[in-house]
Amino acid sequence: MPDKPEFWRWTESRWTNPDIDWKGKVITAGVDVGSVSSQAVILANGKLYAYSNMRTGSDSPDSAMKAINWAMEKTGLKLNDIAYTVGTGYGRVNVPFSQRAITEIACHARGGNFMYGPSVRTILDMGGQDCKAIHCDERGKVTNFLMNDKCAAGTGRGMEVFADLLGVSINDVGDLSFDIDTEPQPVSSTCVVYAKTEATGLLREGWPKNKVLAAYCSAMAHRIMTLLERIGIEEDFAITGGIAKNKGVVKRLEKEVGIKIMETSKYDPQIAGAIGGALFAKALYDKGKRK
Amino acid sequence: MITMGIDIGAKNIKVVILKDNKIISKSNVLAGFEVEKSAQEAINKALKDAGIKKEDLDKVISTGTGEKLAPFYNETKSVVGCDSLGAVFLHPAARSVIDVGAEEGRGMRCDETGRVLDFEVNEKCAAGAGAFTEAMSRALEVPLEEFGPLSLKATEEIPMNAQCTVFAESEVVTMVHNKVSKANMARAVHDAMASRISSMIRKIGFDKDVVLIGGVAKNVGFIDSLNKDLGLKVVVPKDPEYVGALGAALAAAGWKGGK
Amino acid sequence: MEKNRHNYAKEWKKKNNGKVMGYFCTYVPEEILYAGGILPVRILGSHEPQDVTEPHIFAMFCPFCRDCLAQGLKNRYEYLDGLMIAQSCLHIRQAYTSWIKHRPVEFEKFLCMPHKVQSKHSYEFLTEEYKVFKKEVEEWIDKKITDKDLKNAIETYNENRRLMKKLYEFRKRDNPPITGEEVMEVVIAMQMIDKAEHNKMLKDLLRKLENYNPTREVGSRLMILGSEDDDTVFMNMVENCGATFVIDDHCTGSRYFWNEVENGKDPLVSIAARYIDRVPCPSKDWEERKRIPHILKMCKDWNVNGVIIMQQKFCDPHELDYVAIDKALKNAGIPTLFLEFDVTVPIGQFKIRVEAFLEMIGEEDLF
Amino acid sequence: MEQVAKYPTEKLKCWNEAKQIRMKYYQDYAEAHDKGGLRWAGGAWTFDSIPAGLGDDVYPITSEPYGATIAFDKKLSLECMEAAEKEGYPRDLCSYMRNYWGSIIIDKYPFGYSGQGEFVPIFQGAKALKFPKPDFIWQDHICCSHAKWYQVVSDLEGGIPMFTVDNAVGPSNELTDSKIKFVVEQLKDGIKFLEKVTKRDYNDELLFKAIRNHFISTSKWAEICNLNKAIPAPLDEKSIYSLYVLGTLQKAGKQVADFYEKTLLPEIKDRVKRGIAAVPNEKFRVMSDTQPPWSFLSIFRYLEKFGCVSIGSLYTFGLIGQWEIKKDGSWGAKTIPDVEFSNRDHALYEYVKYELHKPEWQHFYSCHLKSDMMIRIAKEWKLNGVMLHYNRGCEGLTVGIAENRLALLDAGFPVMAFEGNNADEREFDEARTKAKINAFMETIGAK
Repeated sequence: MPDKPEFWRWTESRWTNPDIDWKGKVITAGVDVGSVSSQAVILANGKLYAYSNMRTGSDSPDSAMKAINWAMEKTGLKLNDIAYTVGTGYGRVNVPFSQRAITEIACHARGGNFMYGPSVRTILDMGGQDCKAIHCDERGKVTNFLMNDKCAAGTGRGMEVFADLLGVSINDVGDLSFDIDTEPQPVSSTCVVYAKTEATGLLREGWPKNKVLAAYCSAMAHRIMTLLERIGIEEDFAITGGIAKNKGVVKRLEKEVGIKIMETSKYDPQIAGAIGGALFAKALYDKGKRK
Repeated sequence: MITMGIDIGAKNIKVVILKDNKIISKSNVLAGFEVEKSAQEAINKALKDAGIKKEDLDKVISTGTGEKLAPFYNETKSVVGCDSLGAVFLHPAARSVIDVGAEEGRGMRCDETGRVLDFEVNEKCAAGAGAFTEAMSRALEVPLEEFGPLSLKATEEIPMNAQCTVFAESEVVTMVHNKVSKANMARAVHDAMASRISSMIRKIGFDKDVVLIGGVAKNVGFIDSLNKDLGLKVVVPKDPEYVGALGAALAAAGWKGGK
Repeated sequence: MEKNRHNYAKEWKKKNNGKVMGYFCTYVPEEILYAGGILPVRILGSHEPQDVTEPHIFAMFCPFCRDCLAQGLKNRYEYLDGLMIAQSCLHIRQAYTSWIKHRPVEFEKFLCMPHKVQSKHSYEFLTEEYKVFKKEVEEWIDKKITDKDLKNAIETYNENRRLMKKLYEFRKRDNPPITGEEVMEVVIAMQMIDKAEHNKMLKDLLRKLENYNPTREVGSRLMILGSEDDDTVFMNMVENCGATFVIDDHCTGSRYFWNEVENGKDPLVSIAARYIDRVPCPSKDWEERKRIPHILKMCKDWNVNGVIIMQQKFCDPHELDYVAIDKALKNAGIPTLFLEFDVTVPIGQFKIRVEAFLEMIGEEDLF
Repeated sequence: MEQVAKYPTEKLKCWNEAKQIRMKYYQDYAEAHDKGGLRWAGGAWTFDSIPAGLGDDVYPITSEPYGATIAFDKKLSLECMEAAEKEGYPRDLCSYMRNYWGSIIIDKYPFGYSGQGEFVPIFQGAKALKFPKPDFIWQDHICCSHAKWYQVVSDLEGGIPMFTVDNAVGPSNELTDSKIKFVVEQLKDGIKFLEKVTKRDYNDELLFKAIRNHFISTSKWAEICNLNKAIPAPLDEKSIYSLYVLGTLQKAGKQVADFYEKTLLPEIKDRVKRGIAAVPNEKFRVMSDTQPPWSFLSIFRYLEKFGCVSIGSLYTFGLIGQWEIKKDGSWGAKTIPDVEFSNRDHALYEYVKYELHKPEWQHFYSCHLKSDMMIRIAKEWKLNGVMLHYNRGCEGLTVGIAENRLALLDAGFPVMAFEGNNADEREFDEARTKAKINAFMETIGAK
């Protein structure tokens, strides 16, 4: 069989802020090693200087190194120029060069606050493995949080598997899911495996691909909505993590929840955790918790 | 007498043509989403290899989750019925048959004529047995064909939740971040799946000569874990994924055990 | 101790050539068995995934009852002479009914413990059930169980309970001398060995802890409550994230020994009263939810910062109380974390939720 | 493949009457306060003769049939379940409960008045009434969620006076006076509770009448099911569901007792006499177990394509019906105690002693007792196989089902287990179940 194109592989990205020169400034970093993706963010005096967003390999310490090196690429920065680093995400304890590990819940709240502004009160982060609904105050401190129950795990990874199954690149899932005539009923939202078996059944009955995509995205949106409702949604409401790039889910969620979802900021929403980590690193550095 | 069996599974379509109970041609085509088209393609290929035309077929039986989508057939027969018939034909001492495909796992107890005495399909929570290994091999960045053999090099058995594939996935992710060796992780994945399948077959009881068929039967890692779990050596016929279609063709020929 | 529970029981049998009674659920009146020279041993799971119970218990029943049955089917308890259960929830009784059919024992008993412990008629009813039960045990061991035997057994058990409550008092200190994990191991051991021996060990432990000040960081003071939970691995993980379990409401914890048997004229009547008035399991906690004031009082007395609610998947009685308990704790200003677990605990997932919870309730200011 | 019709068949004459009794029941409950009456809530197994002593204008609503009614309306059911889950009640709890609680939370009763003022279900065009709050709760407790079900109802409604009777006193083959007394004493406390809460004087005459209705409903229903031993079976299980439900609504009600004794029983006897079949091409007889997936009763019609009829189950026979072993060793309807009640205590004693023999209460103590009863039904009703519904939605009836399967297999009956949920349609896979039925039909030779 020909080497099957990997539809589940999403585009990796990096960025450097052209109008900041890091020399002479306090450099802090946050590295988020997630179950599916890893990000590294570098701040200069607390300002966003550079970031990278790539796939997590099967070896988390090595993924952390790759992420930070890719972020530092062509900036002239070296590892020991970084004054303080915070690790977060599933692999937060395996970030070899970090001084502190903080959970991605705290980091996404702080990162979301930075990316969307102090008015944000509810942040939804859907990573590869878990789905997190977080309440925070105007400084981005977590006041309450809720994570998906057991049967709803694997939502992010589920989307990848589904895109691969349908032979649709994950980046286009959002747009394609709206290229339909009528909005279909969502497939069962009990668990990811059900949703997939049911969706393949629909294909077998001759549903066009886009319509099945729509049914799957609306099932995801519906599941997220039940999680958000349990904790309650205070405005303003923002989404971080990979799912923020999937219009198919975000637009449908906005309709079901009936609350405006803040426009994705100019930064890649997947780096919210790493930004939070880097900001905490700055705060810890200022508090004299030197390396 | 020339008969044909067509097995339309979740991922693949398999066709077998028999002439006086001898296999004269086989074909295997990806189901894709236009199932009728792929089924026709599989049939044409098998007819061409057998050097015969559609009219020469005396009887056709269709089976599998998409049995009704076969372009033409005389009758349909349940997957468990076909699996048992095919397994007993290939291995007369077979009394239990385990079929692990991409989506479902099935267990059957049968008699020497291949008639099904009792059967069980895997519990809903354990769906996607085959697809689970695929997702895990990708997560661990190991090509699917090497995933099985890799599991044999494991140094340690790590217990993993066998109840639900999604929960098992999240446990694999935890192992990745606890720096568990790839071989041990592969082993944990295969053990979890084997334990789910053996838990299902235990429900209906199994007797000596257990035959393992279906797409996942070619995975040596899974076979090893299953053997350990059941405490016996399962028999894996050549081309295990064709046994369902073979059974259908045998049923069309009215075969009831013996040669 | 918990690991070699089976060797202990086998040695005990050799030494005392007495009988060992396996039991499920802590509503079993151990005093009556102990008075007959029988060693009561609570049957717990092994926390390993297993695939032997599928033909016996439908997988939608709680992981704990299936894990327990698996121990029987895997012949890890073949030294048991008797097996019994006191009527409580639907789930665990299936471990009993399947076990006695496929691994029969000399003596088996389904004791009809009433559910409506809040009715005054349950005392007389349970006493009658005990009378029948005592006669059956006497026939089995073919030895009379006198009132004196019962009174001695009651005294041994009450002493054990008093010592354990003293141990729990130590945990009120700002720097508790013992972690939640260690206490859980003490209680699990207590449910598996001869109470007289356990009393001796407890006295030594209390002397050692009297003025012991551990150097480990106490961190947030937590309470743990919810379904049956004897998973010390989870307790260890939490107590290494900057927290300490100072109190619990588990049947593998305080609920097991919290009430003493009052001494009265007829020992059976006093034992019955103890099991009716004890801190109830949710399956018996109605019409009024008496556990809620009990939990709130514990939170105050042990100065708790947060509560972790452990929920076994498919465990209905606790799921039915969860919302009310969670609301009561929130109204009392105590934050809670709800965790659903299975036979194997996914340490990775739980570590994130626990750490985030501790970050939330911790004072550290990162802003 | 078309099946040739072997037996004559005809529609049940009393079908519409059964439907009307059910509709009037839900209407009476909703309109209770308009007529100055009282309404109360409890389970289908509750001792419903007791509240009947408060007067003729006291209307019950029973939890399980109400849960099933909501489950029948898929859209409303989903809305109710999600409302309950949003409050934090986990989704693996019994599905009847989640439907019931949800209906309170979203304050919707699945019935209302149509344009012409007719009292009909909302899926027939009526606007949903608000959920009529009961004046008191009168519940029983044998399954470990029963009493707690109504603790939550009381929480959701801001507190309702509640009394629950613990009837889990052990199997009927170990009955002692102390066990009966424990239940009777609770009933006596219960009557005092009812008098205090409703400020009504208790009327023993009404109680005696209600208990007698209870004896008739439960014994006559068993007699009706007993007639299904005939070949061809006069009733198929899909119709039985709509007839047995009346017993779960108000077995102590006169209208139910009369319907079973004077209308349904004679008609079924007549059908047997004339050899009228429920399924014209009946060739294979099976039974099911536990509640069916209510929103997918079509699977029973699907059986008929193979000439296969489900003649009932221990669930439809023994949840309400009372049975005893007759002289010839076979099962038959329980003899109604012909005794004049001298006083309240005597009546309660007879009532409890009779009710504790309910078949569906025995398996709570040992699943092996249920296995024996199921094997008896399989033999005496001459069955070819058993279809076990592994019902995720109700633990009380599914407890021990795996052991029942082993026992039935040992007794030589082919068994098909299919997974589902009685009132949570999200957890039922119709395609997979039909594929299983196909294979099962092959196994019992019906294909």
